Amino acid sequence: MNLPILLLLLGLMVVAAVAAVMIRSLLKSAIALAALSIVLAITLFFLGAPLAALFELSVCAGLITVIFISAISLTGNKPKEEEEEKIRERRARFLKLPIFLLIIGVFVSLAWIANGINISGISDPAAPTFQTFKNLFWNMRQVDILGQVIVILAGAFAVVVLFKERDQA
Amino acid sequence: MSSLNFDPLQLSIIVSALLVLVTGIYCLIYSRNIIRMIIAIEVMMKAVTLLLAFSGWLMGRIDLVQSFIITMIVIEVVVAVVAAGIALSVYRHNDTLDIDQLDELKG
Amino acid sequence: MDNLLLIITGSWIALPLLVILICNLLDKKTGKSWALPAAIVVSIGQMITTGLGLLQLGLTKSGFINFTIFWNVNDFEEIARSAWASAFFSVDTLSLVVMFAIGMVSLISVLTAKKMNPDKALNFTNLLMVLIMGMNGLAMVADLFSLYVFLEITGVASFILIALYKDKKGLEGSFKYLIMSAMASAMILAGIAIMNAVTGGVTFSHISGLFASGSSLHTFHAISLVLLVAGIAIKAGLAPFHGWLPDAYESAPASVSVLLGGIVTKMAGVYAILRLAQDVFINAKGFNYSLLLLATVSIVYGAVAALKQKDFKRILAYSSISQIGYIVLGAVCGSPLGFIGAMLHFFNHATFKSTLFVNSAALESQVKTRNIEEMGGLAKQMPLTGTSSVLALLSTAGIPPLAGFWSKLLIIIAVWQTGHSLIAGIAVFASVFTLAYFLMIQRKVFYGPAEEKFAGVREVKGGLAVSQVMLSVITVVMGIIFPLVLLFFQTRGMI
Amino acid sequence: MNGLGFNTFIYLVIIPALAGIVILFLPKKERLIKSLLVFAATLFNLITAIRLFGLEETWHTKWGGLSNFGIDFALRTDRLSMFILLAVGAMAFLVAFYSFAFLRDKDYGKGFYFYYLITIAFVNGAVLANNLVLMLFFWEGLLVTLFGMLLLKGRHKYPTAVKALTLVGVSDLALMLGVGVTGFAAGTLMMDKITAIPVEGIAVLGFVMMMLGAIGKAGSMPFHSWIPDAADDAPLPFMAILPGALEKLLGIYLLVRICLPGTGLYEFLPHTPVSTVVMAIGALTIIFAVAMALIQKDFKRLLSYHAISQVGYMVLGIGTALPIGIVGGLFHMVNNAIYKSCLFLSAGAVERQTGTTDLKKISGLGAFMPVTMICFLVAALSISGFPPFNGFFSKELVFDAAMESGIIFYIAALLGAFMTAASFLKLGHAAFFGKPQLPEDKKVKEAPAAMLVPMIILAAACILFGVWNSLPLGQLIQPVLGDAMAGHNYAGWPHTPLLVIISIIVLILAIANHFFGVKRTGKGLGAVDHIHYAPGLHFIYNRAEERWFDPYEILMVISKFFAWIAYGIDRAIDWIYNGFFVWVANSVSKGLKEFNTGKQSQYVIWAVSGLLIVIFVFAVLVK
Repeated sequence: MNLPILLLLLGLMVVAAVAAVMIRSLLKSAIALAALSIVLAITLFFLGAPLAALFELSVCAGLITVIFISAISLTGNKPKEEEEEKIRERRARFLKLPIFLLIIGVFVSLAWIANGINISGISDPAAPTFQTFKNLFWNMRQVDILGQVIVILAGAFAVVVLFKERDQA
Repeated sequence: MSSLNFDPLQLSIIVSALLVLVTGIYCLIYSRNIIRMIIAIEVMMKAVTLLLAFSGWLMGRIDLVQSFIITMIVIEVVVAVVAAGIALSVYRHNDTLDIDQLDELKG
Repeated sequence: MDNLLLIITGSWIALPLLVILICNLLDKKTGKSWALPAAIVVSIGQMITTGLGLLQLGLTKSGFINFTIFWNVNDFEEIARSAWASAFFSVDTLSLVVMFAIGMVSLISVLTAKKMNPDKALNFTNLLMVLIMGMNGLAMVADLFSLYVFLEITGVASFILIALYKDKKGLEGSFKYLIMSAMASAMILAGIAIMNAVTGGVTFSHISGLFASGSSLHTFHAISLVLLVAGIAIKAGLAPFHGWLPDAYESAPASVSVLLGGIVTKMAGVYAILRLAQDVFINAKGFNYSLLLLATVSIVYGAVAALKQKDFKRILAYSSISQIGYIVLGAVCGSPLGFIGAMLHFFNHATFKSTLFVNSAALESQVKTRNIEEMGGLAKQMPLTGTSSVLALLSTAGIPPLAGFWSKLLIIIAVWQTGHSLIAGIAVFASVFTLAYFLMIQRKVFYGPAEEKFAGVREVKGGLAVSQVMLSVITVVMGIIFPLVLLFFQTRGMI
Repeated sequence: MNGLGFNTFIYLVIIPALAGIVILFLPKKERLIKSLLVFAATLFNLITAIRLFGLEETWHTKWGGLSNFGIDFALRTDRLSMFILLAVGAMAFLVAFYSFAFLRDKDYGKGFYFYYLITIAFVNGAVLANNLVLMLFFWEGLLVTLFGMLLLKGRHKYPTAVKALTLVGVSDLALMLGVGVTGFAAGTLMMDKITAIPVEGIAVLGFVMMMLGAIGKAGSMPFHSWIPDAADDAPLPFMAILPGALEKLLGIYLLVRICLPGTGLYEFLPHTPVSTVVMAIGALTIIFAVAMALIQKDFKRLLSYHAISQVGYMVLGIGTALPIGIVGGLFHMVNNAIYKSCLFLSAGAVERQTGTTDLKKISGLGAFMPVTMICFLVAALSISGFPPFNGFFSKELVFDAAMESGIIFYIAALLGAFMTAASFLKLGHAAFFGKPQLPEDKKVKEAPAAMLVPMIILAAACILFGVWNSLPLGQLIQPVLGDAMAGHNYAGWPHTPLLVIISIIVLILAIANHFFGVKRTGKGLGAVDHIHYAPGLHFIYNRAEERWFDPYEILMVISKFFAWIAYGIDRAIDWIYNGFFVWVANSVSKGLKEFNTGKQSQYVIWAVSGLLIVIFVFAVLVK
């Protein structure tokens, strides 16, 4: 894998994440989040996980963004009404973030290099190579599939319970 | 040169995942908007996705990790839906998304 | 026998699923009226099937049963070769005991929910079924990633349940729980990812093989463990990760707080710790020591913080934090005795904490308040509630011969034996505080000077009364037959 | 096997206890059912004891398979315990029979029967127990029933009950310590595994403590002083059964168990310091108690002092460590149980018929209650040691042993015999002979048959055991010693004519003294006034009556002083616990409550700090 491309992608990811957190407008935040998802999807693709990348792209970049945008529009984004003072105060709170991240990034990298840490990975002699995704997903991980079914059921009930307009019991 | 005894690729991926994770937690602490907190959670999940993919890639077991990521994304969506639903209901009650309004329960 | 086993194991997932299907696919009116009875059937069914399962384990002395859920993977060689990847369900004594507790608390919760309006009742039942499936799955999983999946299911179902009435407090508690839980999920998942990176697999057997071999730990093993410990500690509500717990307990509807306090948060956090400490991170010093520290802090913090609370449920919530500390203490002290104590304290905690939450529901329904300062002398009007709460609190504080005494005793002995005598001392000392705040409740609520405005208060009837009686009987009977239960488990090689 | 399963003897504990518990749940009115139940239970007890006789077995169970720290539920019978069980069974049956009549119009009947049966169960258990800790359990259980029985007459009997509890409790505490030391010294708690621990080093403490426990239960000095008070305050059947019989049986049982040559727990040899100490306690008990008995003016109180003094003979006899002394002590124990119960029962009959036991108010009862009088006379002659009643023979054996161990003990015993005879002459004369003084005495009738029958049986036993003393000695007592008897047989007429002659001279002196005293004061009650008011003795008697010599009172004075000091310390500690700790806990709790603002960000910060703590723990461990 090409290191410069990866570095570029990772850099973009961090920037997108910081943007999603820092941008004042919620709508733009959601879009930054979608961008983060897209960059992540590309990274996944490069790492050799095309199916996961596809899922990330369609569900996270697509569906979740839609959810956010509809939630934002339903709650009414009122940045204009924010007072000048509040905006400044908010900026002060979040401006520390990039500096903070920079310090952490540099510190951890230095510590890593200084200690020569390496995840060697365990070379499992019995590591089977014949495992296909299909076999793994449908046979080996069927418990997870059951989990997905249940969690989707839960999501459906969440929509029934939480999104109903009239209910102030 | 006795090649660097660290892998820059490992380093860069882990550090960037860490940074994204920290960004999310930072936002959870400092944000006052409910929806932005949900966005922060999503941001954290992205970091975790990256870590998962990386772990599979490192061990040469990307197929296993693909199935993990798919399951994870499904769960992520459901959590996002629930969170958005709660945010909406809160908004209907309080007419604001300010998290500081949510401090009735304390002590 | 095999067929019976298949039915039993299958029923733990299939039965709730069936109820969801029936109640939602039928026409609305029938579905709504059938919802709660169906939930009762499921809970009782779960208690029966887990009982049968325990008998089966005891008879065959096999220790555990492995099974898959949709289709059988008959190629066991393949499973053996891919031990790092294959997910299947596995039940042993611990799973069955906690699943019995799940059935029991669900039953109590449904009985408490009897008065719900039918509209809510359907939603409640649906979500309860999801919750039961999630918790059953949690009890049966055999790999880290599936553990995460079922943790999330349990979490999602409980967020929605807390916000079921969409009142202001419920939403607030639910949201706080959601945020903290999502943070925990991120940590746990990051921990799993790193664990996967350094060990090359996520199944319990794969990882425990590496830990049991005693090879020196990689830095990333430690990082992974840190993240897992922190994440699970949030889910369990160990201090100082506990912030959400009192809020969620306080704000949940009565029947939901029975569930939450009785079983859900214990399943999500404490069961995971029990399972990981017992089967996965064997002899992982950092894991054990950090959790020992957190558990000790929780015991003291929960007991002290409960002293000055006014809200009945909030006191119970802080007491939960304290009791969770005891269970975790037993789980991670590193001796089999402690593990047994933790398992049985888990069950006992489910019993007595449910009792107390039912008491709280009874008080709320009859007196219309949960503020203990406003109550007084209610034992005369509500003898059943008063008596059952006394029994439950004595069990919580560990007074012989009630059930809580034995399990707490086992835990403290185990902690003492493993050389943590200071922690054991603190644990005993904190019991005194437990007694103190519960005595305070009793004085203020049930036995203090009677308030005139409560002269017309009547004892609860129906579901609440039944569940109080049932739980009190279990507490007392468990206390009396405890040595026998222990003996049975021991002689049958189940623990 | 007598056709019984060998673990049958567990029923000796279970059946009376169960019957007692059933009685507790019966309504108060069902007198007949309760009486029948008590009758059946005690009869069963007696029959089982008889059938068990001659059966030497050990029965042993582990506690449910869990680890048990060597405290097994182990029971056994041997020659000693089967003999004691038989005596217990017989006495319990007779007194139960008697109490049906005595308690008919008393409102504490139910409580009495309950405690009575539980007491029997515990006594049986203590005698059967093969494990020292198990024995201790039953032994301490008796303390509870004792306390309960003393409170039967109402709350105002509290001081006496507390006094008994304290004194017996102290001796039980000593026993507990002794059991611990014995177990430590022997390396096991099973009594059949412990034989003849040499009394040296730490074992001295074990011996002394166990011995104190044993004689404390028997009511010897210095644990005696609750018995006279109990005589005033407790129901009479209680006096007859507990201080009169069962406690003596049990206490002496343990003493013999400790001291038995060859098979006892400790190696106890004649002419050793420990032997001398035990004998001295015995001798002191005789002299002191009998001297106090001499001057009593109350039927029950007088008897209660004799209940103490007779223990002295047993302790003295056993303390000699000679076979003849031990045989004498055991024989005296049986005899004492018989005639002392008989005496107490006759006191009960007098109390029931006249309403009082004050000797100043009753006199000349013999004319109205002839049967009672005859039974009393037989028992009184027996206790005074007139031949051919049983007391004579056992006392002669003790005299013989005391003579061999030291003339001083013999003289003490002889002095005791003199005063015993004198006091009973006085008692009999005052109560049953002479002219009826008070008009209401003329209306007195004979006691009911249910009360008379046990008395007659006991009186008959006094004669039987005297005339045919080879029955108890040959069948019951001498087998206990087994090989230690070395071929001797003490049955029949006493073997030392000189001692018999001296004893008879002493008895004649006592009679002479009596007539001297009666002549001097003109009434039976004043027969010993010349001793009571003798110069010097008078002063001591007065002090004794004021309880100057009561160890309990001395203990109370000392403890009051300590209590005064401890009170100050206690207040300070109490303040620390009740004031300071509560204040700290409350303020910390309040602080925590205010600290929790309910803000989400705060919770996240806590969690992050928790994460840092976990990281810190790991970092420390990695280092």
